[in-house]
Amino acid sequence: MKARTIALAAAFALSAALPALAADKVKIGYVTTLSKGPAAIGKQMQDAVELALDHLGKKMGGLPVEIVYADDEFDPEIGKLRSEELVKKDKVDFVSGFIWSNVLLQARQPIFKANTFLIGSNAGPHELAGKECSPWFFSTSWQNDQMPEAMGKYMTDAGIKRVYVLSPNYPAGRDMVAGFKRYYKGEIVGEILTPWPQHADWSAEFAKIRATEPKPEAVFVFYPGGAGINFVKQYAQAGLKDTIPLYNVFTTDSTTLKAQGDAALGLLSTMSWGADLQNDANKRFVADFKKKYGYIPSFYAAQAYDSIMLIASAVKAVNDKIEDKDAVRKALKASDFASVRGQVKFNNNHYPIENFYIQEVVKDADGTYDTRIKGTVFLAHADSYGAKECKMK
Amino acid sequence: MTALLLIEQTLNGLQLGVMLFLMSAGLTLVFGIMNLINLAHGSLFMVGAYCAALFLEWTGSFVLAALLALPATLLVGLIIEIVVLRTLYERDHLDQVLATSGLILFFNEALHLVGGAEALYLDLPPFLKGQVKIIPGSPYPLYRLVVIAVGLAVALGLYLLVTRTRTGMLIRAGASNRTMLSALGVNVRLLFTAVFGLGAMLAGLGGVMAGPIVSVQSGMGENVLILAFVVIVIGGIGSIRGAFIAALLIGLIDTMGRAFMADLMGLVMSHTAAQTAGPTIASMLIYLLMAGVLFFRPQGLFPPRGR
Amino acid sequence: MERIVTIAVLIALAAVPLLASVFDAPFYLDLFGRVMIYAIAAISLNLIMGYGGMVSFGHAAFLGLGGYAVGILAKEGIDSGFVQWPLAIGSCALFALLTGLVVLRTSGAYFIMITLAFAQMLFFLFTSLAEYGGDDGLTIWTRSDFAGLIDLNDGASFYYLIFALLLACLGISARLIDSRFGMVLRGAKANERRMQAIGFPTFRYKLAAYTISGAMCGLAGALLANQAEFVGPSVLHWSRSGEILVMVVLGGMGGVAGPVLGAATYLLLSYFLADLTKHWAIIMGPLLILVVLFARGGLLGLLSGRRAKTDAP
Amino acid sequence: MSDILLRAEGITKRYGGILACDNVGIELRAGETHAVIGPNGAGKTTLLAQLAGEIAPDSGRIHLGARDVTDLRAPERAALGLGRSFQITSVFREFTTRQNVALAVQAHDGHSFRFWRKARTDAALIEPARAMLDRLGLGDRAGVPAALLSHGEQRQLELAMALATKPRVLLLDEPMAGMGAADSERMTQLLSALKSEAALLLVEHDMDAVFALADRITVMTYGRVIATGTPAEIRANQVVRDAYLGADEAA
Repeated sequence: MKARTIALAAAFALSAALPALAADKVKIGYVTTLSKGPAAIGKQMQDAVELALDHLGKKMGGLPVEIVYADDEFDPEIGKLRSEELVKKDKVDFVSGFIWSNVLLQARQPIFKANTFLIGSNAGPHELAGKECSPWFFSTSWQNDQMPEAMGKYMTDAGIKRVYVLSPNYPAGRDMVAGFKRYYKGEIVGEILTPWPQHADWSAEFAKIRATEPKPEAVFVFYPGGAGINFVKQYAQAGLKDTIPLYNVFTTDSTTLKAQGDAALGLLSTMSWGADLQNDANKRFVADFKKKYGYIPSFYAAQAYDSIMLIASAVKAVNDKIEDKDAVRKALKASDFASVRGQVKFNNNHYPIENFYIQEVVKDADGTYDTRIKGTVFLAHADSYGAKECKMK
Repeated sequence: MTALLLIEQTLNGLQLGVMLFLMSAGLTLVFGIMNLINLAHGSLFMVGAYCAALFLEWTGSFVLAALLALPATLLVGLIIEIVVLRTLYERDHLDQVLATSGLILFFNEALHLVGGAEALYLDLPPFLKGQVKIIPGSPYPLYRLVVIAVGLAVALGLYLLVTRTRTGMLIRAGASNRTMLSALGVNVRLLFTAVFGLGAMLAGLGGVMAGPIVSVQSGMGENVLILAFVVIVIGGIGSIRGAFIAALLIGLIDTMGRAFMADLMGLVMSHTAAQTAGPTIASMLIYLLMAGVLFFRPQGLFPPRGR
Repeated sequence: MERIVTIAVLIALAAVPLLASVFDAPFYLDLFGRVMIYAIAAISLNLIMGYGGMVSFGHAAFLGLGGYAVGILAKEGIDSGFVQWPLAIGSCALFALLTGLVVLRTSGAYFIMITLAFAQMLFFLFTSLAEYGGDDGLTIWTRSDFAGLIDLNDGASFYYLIFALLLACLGISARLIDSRFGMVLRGAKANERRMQAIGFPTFRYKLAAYTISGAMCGLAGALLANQAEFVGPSVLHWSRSGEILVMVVLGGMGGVAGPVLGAATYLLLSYFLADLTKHWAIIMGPLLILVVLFARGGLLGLLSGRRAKTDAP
Repeated sequence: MSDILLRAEGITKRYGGILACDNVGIELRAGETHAVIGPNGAGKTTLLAQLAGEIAPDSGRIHLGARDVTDLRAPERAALGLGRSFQITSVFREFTTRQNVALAVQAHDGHSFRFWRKARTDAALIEPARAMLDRLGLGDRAGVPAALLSHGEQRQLELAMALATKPRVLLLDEPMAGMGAADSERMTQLLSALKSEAALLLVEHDMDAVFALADRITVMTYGRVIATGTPAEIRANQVVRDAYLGADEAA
């Protein structure tokens, strides 16, 4: 037994020590949710990745591209297992994707250990932005706090004096509230953290909001996915939408708008990207996306598209020598690609420094729901963790 | 002011309670009479909501969609009873758990395929959208009052069915002593199918009524299912009366916990600690209640006699 | 037949690291390691469920508690496995002992739900523990350290450790159920009233079994946390308890090897089906139903030819 | 007084509106076989369950020897030497005949927190079990799963298990239930051979067996004791004749 173990260990050591061969293609593992409840998001990301490949002619630099999709089944353990499979079995050069913070946090270790770059295209947990920042991680989305920070700034600028805050009682939810408070200068007249994820009925909370004196001028919420659908519908049904304006982050997006219907009309949220953002890359992305798939892309899709484009820029910059990890890192950090989010740089923790916009839910002429950018809240806004807690340069 | 808030929260609790009752009524009957643990009961809730959403897209009328969704759920219920569950009545509970969790997997994915990956749209017609000022100063959503009314009406109907009709007598007899049924010369198979169909339709009704409030998507039945099991266990398995009282109890306690727990705890600890601990305790509350009830009454509050 | 299959499965599991190194596929160490860890959890559940008639719908609580014991200690800077693992097992045993005093007062469906209740309370507790990651979970930066005795960072060593512990758990449960203690447990499952009439205070034996089962599942939790290098509330979500239960029933409760068979079948099947199509659940669901309809006593029953139809009493 | 092994006084048990036992008193003396008879629903089985400690009486006291056992549960009373058999056969069907008896032996061989040694090959359990089975004429069926025994054999096994606990007092709930004439005859002989070993409290419908075995008889109707006495006294008792025996003989 012992001897065999040693032999095995030797075999592993040997394979690890072999000189890296020049790559003949770029292999990217893409982890997202393709089955179970939130599969709608995963599908958008997958569609966007395919569109990016079309735009790249299925080539990065001089190398052909292969994408291996992995389904995390909305379960951190599966997400971790699949990531492990990507780096150990499929031996991918990059891993990208990840909708959920908890899946990303559980899945990152094997990816980093395998010295593989991880391009997060949605989840932006503060851990990876601060003390646990990693040279192997880059993000084409945002750090969680940035969005509520923008909303806090917007509402302060709009002269809103009293706000009631609602959020799920889990770390991302508390981060959102913390981020909001960082930039909101008015008075927070009430704050409720609701249980997560099983909470589905806000009637009790609405009654409390209504009973608050003096009356709040606005309500700020963070309810992603299905919870957002429930919340927005119930807020309108309770008659609150017309009396106390609702401001949100991550609660109204194109994956939820269809189910929210008129209840979401006119609601304001902040985002680092919008389908109507005016730059060439985005115009092409949105137009081709609509043409190919027949629906309007959401920010999930935009960020997924960007993640592929970022990798492509790096591969090109190192002249296909993707085995030179340091060079690749430098190239990624340069962020030298036409992002659909416009001008984007990386912070020292590899989270983006980008613009944040306020956007409104509107109904298009053909009856579909969509968001429109109303204005810019932040120009080149960096997250608050990088400078403070992350030791990377 | 606080009194008004209390009244409003009581209404909210009542509304959650009657929804839970619709789910639990069928579950407790099927469990009590057929001795079947049906984990797929939540799937029927989901089927009801999906049918309503799909029929709404098709007909454009919420009322019509709701009316069509009920027989559709009934039909689905009857099909799974005849194809799968019928052979499971005499089997071990664990076989039932395995088979019906297979049904959950199947239904979640099947509806995913039918309805698409995104959550479906199920909105109220204009005449149900308004608010009513039953409490001075705080308008209450009309639809929630309708939910309470429908729920109470169904409860009353079930009460009459169970206490005043021959079928009801058989149902009661079956819940307290199963072997007696066949001795009475009843067509047991038919009765079982009928009871299961009734339960399926009630779960479907729950789904239809929840549809406009929550998001209609694959997997929506599971959390409701767990709550429904909590209800029937607290109420005593097989007891409609127990399910009704336990459902209202859970609805009220859960709502009140969410509404007041953080503030209550704020009295004895710091504000921030209370804001974090409050919701945690609030979400544990119903499980604490269940553990407490079962500790003192291991058969629930109203165990049907003779078991 | 059962014996042959068990031995075959064990030999196959023992050969995985060899094959993985030959074919340079270290990923399979992770895949099958996870299978074995869940097999241990399933064995622990089978001990009380298959032999004691106690259907626990909250066994993931122990998986999570064991994992969190390792995770929390690691976060506090205590990496030694000699501290972490006994504490993981011990805290699970204690939790089982204390909750057992309450849950064992009930039986049947009430037992199922009250075990769920305690698991849910633990779930909400860990979800709200912001200090230890809350809902995001807790990363374990270094695997348990056994002072050079065994290196968990080496894939094969860790794999064989899991394998050895799996064998130990199989052996322990096989001895246990044939011992005097096991006879009491099985007797209480068959007819508790009779057992009391001939003089067995069954409660304390069931409590002991529940505690042993919890401790064993805690070991699985410590292993899982080490393998995942992570522990989060999703480990003790009720759906995870349901999965462990499904593994046991799927494998069959008539023998100690059933859970191993069940865990392997359930996890590998869902893994390979998911490779095939993202709609794997639509195949998996009916497969589970078919097993129930056509095999009495799960896969183990199927192997020993116990067909559902012919077994009518 | 000291020769009274089991004494119950003023036992009352109520289920909803029904009085299952109404102020029942009964005594069992050393070396005695005491039968309790009465029509269905008279409360005999409920009385037995209370004596065994499975059901707590609403009021009344129960003494085993000199000790008040009213607050003790079934296993504790069993440990003090109170054995019982059940009306509905309740042997462990999956276990072999020998394992069934061995389990009963085990119950009185110290605690069972023994996790390692195989019970199946434990001589301390197997030998007494074998002896008991031989004595009851089940020796050649020792290795057979109990589920495969005939009804009569299962009733014998039931008795063997009760005896294996070495009781001073044995409560027997209809040991002849469902038996044919030949089996009943065998069981009657078995029971009469037990007299020297334990005092028997017997609930039975088979009047031939009752009058053949019993030293004393207690008659119950509607939860109440209407008479206690020797077989001859009971036979002669007019109240009993009216209430019970008469109807039986007419039928």
